[in-house]
Amino acid sequence: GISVTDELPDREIYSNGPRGNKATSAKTLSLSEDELKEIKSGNYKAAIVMHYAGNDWSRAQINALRETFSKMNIEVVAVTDAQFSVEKQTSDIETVMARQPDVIISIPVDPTATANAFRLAVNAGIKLVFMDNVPAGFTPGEDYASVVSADNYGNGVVAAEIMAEELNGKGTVGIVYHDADFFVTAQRYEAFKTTIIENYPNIEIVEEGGFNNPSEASNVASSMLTRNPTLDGIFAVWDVPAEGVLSAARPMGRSDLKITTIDLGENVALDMARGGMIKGLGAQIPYWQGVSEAIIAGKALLEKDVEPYYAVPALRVTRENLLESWKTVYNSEAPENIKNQYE
Amino acid sequence: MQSKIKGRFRFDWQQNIVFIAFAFVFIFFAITLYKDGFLSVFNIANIFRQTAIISVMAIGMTFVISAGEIDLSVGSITALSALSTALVLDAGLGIIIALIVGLATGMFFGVVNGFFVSQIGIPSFLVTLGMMGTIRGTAMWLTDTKPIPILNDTYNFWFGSGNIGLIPILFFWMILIGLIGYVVYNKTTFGRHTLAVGGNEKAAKYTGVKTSLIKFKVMALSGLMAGLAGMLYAGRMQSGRYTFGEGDELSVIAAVILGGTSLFGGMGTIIGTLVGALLMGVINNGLIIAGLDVSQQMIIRGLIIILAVALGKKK
Amino acid sequence: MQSKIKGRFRFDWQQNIVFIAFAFVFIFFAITLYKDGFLSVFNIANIFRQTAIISVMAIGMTFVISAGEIDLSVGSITALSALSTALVLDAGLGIIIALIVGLATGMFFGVVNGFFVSQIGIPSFLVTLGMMGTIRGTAMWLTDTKPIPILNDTYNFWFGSGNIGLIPILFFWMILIGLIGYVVYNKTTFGRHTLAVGGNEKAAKYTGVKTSLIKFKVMALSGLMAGLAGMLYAGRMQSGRYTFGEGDELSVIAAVILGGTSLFGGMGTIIGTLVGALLMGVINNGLIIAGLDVSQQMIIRGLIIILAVALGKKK
Amino acid sequence: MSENIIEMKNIGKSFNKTKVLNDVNFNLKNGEVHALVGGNGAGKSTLMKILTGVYTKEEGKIYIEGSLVDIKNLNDAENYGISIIFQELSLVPTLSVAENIFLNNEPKKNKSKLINDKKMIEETKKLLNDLELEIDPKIRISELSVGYAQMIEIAKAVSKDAKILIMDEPTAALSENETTLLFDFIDKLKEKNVSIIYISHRMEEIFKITDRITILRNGKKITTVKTSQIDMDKLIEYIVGKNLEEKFEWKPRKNSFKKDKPVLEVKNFSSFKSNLNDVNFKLFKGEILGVAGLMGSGRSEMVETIFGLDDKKTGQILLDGKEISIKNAEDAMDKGFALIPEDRREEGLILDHSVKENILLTVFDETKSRLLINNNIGKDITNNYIDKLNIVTDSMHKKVSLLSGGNQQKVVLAKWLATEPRIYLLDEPTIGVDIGAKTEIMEIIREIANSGKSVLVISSELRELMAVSDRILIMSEGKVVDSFERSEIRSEEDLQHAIQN
Ligand SMILES: Nc1ncnc2c1ncn2[C@@H]1O[C@H](COP(=O)(O)OP(=O)(O)OP(=O)(O)O)[C@@H](O)[C@H]1O
Ligand SMILES: Nc1ncnc2c1ncn2[C@@H]1O[C@H](COP(=O)(O)OP(=O)(O)OP(=O)(O)O)[C@@H](O)[C@H]1O
Ligand SMILES: [Mg+2]
Ligand SMILES: [Mg+2]
Repeated sequence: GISVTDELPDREIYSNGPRGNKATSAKTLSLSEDELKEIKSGNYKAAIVMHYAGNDWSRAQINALRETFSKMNIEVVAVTDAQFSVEKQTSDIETVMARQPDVIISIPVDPTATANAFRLAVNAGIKLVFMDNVPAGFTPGEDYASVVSADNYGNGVVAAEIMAEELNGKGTVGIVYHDADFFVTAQRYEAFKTTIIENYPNIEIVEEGGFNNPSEASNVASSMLTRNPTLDGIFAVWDVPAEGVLSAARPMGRSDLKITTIDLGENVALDMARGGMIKGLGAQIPYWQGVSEAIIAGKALLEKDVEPYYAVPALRVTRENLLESWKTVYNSEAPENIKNQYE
Repeated sequence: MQSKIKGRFRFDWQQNIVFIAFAFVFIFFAITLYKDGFLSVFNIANIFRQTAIISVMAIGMTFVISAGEIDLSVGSITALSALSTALVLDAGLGIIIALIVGLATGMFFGVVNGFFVSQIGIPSFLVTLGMMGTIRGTAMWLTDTKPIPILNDTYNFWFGSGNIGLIPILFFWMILIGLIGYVVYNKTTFGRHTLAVGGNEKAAKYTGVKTSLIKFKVMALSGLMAGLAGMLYAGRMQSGRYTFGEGDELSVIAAVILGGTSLFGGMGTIIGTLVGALLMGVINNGLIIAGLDVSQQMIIRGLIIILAVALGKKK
Repeated sequence: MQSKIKGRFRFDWQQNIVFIAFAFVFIFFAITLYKDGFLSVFNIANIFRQTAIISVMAIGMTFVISAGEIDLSVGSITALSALSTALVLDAGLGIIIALIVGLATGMFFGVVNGFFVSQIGIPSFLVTLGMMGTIRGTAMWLTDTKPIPILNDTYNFWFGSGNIGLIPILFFWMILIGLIGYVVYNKTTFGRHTLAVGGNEKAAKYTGVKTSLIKFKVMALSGLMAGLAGMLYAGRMQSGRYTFGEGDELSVIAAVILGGTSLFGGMGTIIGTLVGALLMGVINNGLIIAGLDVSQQMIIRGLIIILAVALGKKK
Repeated sequence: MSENIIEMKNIGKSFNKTKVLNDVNFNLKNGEVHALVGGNGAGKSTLMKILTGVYTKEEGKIYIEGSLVDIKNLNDAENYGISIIFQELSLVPTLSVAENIFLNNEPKKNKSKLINDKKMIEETKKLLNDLELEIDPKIRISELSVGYAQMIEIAKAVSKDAKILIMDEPTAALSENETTLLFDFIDKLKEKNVSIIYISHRMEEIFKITDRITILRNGKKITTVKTSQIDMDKLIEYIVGKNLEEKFEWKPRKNSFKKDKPVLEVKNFSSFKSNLNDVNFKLFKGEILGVAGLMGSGRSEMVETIFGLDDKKTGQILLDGKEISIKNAEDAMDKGFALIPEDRREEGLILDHSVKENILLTVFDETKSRLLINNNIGKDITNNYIDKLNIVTDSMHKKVSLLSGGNQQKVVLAKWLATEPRIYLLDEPTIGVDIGAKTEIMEIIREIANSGKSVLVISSELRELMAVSDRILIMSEGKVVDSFERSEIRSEEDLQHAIQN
């Protein structure tokens, strides 16, 4: 059989499902030997329709899906990358349907604008399993099997908590946020801000700078530090913009800056391991999220009901638990250069 | 008289290379992906659906490039036009008003581009690069990045989502605009003068062609076409969103150049443009169906474009 | 002799408009954002840091555009060059090898571009558009989208992150490449021939200029510069990542055109290009410091570019 | 109604503060052919561009049929019945012959208002027939040689059925045959009472077809006279401002050259691309070899092919008796050749570049000091040639496209003289050059030959060819069909006869 690891943390899940429903922990998902056998004999086909395929998170998801599907004898007939474009995702769904998959695993770029295209797939009798978000107007159990989400809100809370500890509950911080209507990043931003304001009255958010493309984050952070040369900390909404913050702070001699972020990318992990400016982060656990989605896909193919909303809890990562966390997140050993920092 | 200059008709590579390239790529996919449904009616319809909107913009762009100018703002215009159309429908003002507002949005920015290019004399590359950001920013700001759904089914049917029989409505839009574009480009004074301006602006001027007016008009036309393309995006996606059309400017220009229009102006073909757009659509579609990784898709897509053109050229 | 020929220097608009526009924008920000530290040494250093890498590519692009060609692949090349440099350093092979590999990567793709453009005769727009995807895809595939950190502090210092006194190392790179570019562009036969090819290819050919060779060389040069730019990205970000330089091609071309180089070739200026890059850097920097939303930044950035040029033009 | 169909009064115009027209008066009588003559840069084309609304005048008034008019653009001019053949040609290279002739004048279908391509092509055929041209109306202008393009330009202007026709050096690129054709045509127009302004540097043409002559010099009007009341010497004196000693007279060269070993020998030369067919000739040290032929007889192609611009060729080139292969123009230059091409706009100049850049393009390597180009050396070279060839420009940094036609041609000459080659291939070197400069250029050619270099000159102006050549080849249909010593030729008619053959 296949099941989700027990190593997932037992943190409370903050995010609610797209329809406000409480989450079920992904740990409860598994496939029995019998189920597996039945799936294997179906010779099913699956397609993965991503919103963006170019980061660690997507890569870990796709790997997990591919690995798990191969255990289930499900052929992955297509993997697409919409590069954050709804038009492209719409086309991708249409094109993928020409391969007549039995199940599509996807994350909508935008719940409203892609609903129509996903509806096409529903009408064609294809099972749908979503990551993180669901098209507008879709009903679980009817239109799609289920959705597995990372606890983005929870991750924002983690990042805020680590920041507060690093600042000893007192200081000024800035937020480098994603200025776009994107569910996942909006939740993190919301969580960080709310947690700081409500729980840490002596920490003041003095700067907020938005970016549209993560490569602009470096300039945004430079400007923050220009205007507030004594800023104590910066929260960046994911790891790539956090690298931009690093590259802005370094030449300005601000090695005392505390940075927290979300997602355990290799670069930020390395900086953290070396005792750099990155002090900690909230991590999603994309590998096991992917495994969960694959299990749900299997259940759906067998016409078995599942819960409407699963979540993978947030993982708190600091220098101390970095190596173990890496294993949890990616289901593999941390890279050598990170391990070396601990010798 | 002994000198006989006959119509040594030279097949310009630009005029036929795209057909060879298209045939080559299509047949290649048809053979290798036959089992995977590449040739299914459903998939052929997909290709047209995925190509039509780019084609509409590319028709406008063919005029712009033929006149020796360029328009980088088309992608952004589609977003703003889709959003304003969606807002009008959302306010329950009906399809006619939506149509007017959507097209007027495109036309307006086309006119602004045209003004700066033809009256102030700023290179169109700079004007439309600037407007590209300004318009996208406006679209972002208009609804604070939120998408606006369109619930008007009649609109959605006719402007992008519908099918007549097995044929997608977008196919008819593509044919309609292609036909009009063909006639205007080849059979009207405006089309002829556009080519003259692009071929040699001074000579055109010395022949009494109103060169500034022509430049103004091609920019306005391109804006209008982008406005229509935005409306089709809105109908296809049943919503408006500020990200629509991001990066389309490059695909559109690529379709035009691939089709055989000279980037330096003066020579072009509408049919080539349509085939150029289709060629790119077929490549995108085929590579996904082939089940390649994203990175493999990118690598091969680029190579196919170059090699298909090189191959057509050698012939 | 009836006419006395003096070396009266004629100010072409293309040659001086960017200076006026730059002065205008800079003074405007200096006054309005004085309190926010726009003029602080820190921030001025930032502007150079943020501009230098684009400038390096823009120097190469000035040659390409002057020759009447275009290179859309520069952004992708930076990514691949940054990644390969990072991989070499990661393998502990040292800075010399890293330097060779980084530059060779850029040069290699420049040579490939040059081959298709000059030998096969495919329009550079199509070749480099194709390569843009192919190279980005290769970068993605090379490390399966993983970033590669760079732990070599010497490398990081000299190639992007360091300061000498208050002056960022990137500033020196910008000046160095600018100087070399200036001399090659204005003071060597290669530079002159580049302009001749862009100005009138046929006449250049009749004058013994090896037009294909010149085209080949400018494409290779642009690749090489993009390779260097990628190495600077790597040093600045202390890592390589396949997304580096995404969309840079447009910024680079914009800097060149803004600087006064004609998009149709034959006329250009290296100093203009540098000022053009700085102008864009200042606008970006100023708008962020002004604390504007992304949407507002986009709206105003576009307008400033257009109006600054229009203003300079009216003078 | 006054007998003057056009009166231009006190016209003034300047560019960059340089006055190029100063208080010029010009009248055109109904039905006359009126010559406008003057040196290069005298302001002839500028005056005509003012009349047609291309340039705006700064001072003065224009009357048409007695009433004051304001001509703002070409369409205005056309509405007053004025049509013009521009010196720099107003053809769009990417469009076809028919499309060019009917540009901005396209025939439309009655109902749909769409362009009637069929009618356009038929009318083009008719028009070309009238001019005895057998050119496919669908061929692109870019595929035609300058001579043919010039004929198309004429056809285009004529197609408009204007009352007033301005011809700015219409015969510059034409050979004797086409010129005669054009003159017949002008006669027909005169019968239809069309008034014509005719600009040319070819004096014999002026005397042949014009009724009156207006002379401009340095932007000022010198005088207007009846053609019948002036002789050639006087006219030239008016134009040049002084008495011109040597005109186009052939003087047997003093230091005669040895004719044993040729410097250049071309054997069995053919080309697949063009209609060059088994060309053979020899060129000796110190010789000036003229080449005559009809338009399209392959003269230009022959020299272009020698110069390495056509790679699909067969046959041998022997330099000093040794066979060489020339792969491209740079190769040819290295071996001591120079080619002055006939089409200065397409092949000779980079129009957007300055006079200096254009002159130096061939010799950048010689302007270097310590590996880098040194501006001062370049300036000296440029000034030297501006002086030597009397190029009228207000600065060496002026864009060459803003120079007058004849001065542009002098820049092309300068550019090639600067390379100091051993063998000069001159293809219509005096196109559009004024009478004064023409004489000087002849003298330069003689000097070059005297210094032991060899020169091959192609010219459609037979007087000029006869004045300078030691020997003349006749080409026809891609072959060298005949060769005469200069001394064997008694008159222009003789030569013309040989060419017609
Ligand atoms: N657009 C322009 N800008 C600047 N100078 C100009 C322009 N047009 C003409 N000129 C200058 O005006 C003068 C007169 O030129 P014009 O072309 O009228 O001479 P032209 O008499 O026709 O000579 P040619 O016999 O050589 O054709 C020249 O010195 C020329 O350089
Ligand atoms: N039969 C033909 N078919 C096509 N083109 C022809 C033919 N005969 C002549 N030509 C034209 O004439 C050109 C060859 O003449 P070339 O230009 O060498 O002649 P030329 O004697 O220098 O005459 P011109 O006065 O036109 O320069 C060709 O390039 C072509 O444009
Ligand atoms: Mg003239
Ligand atoms: Mg000729």
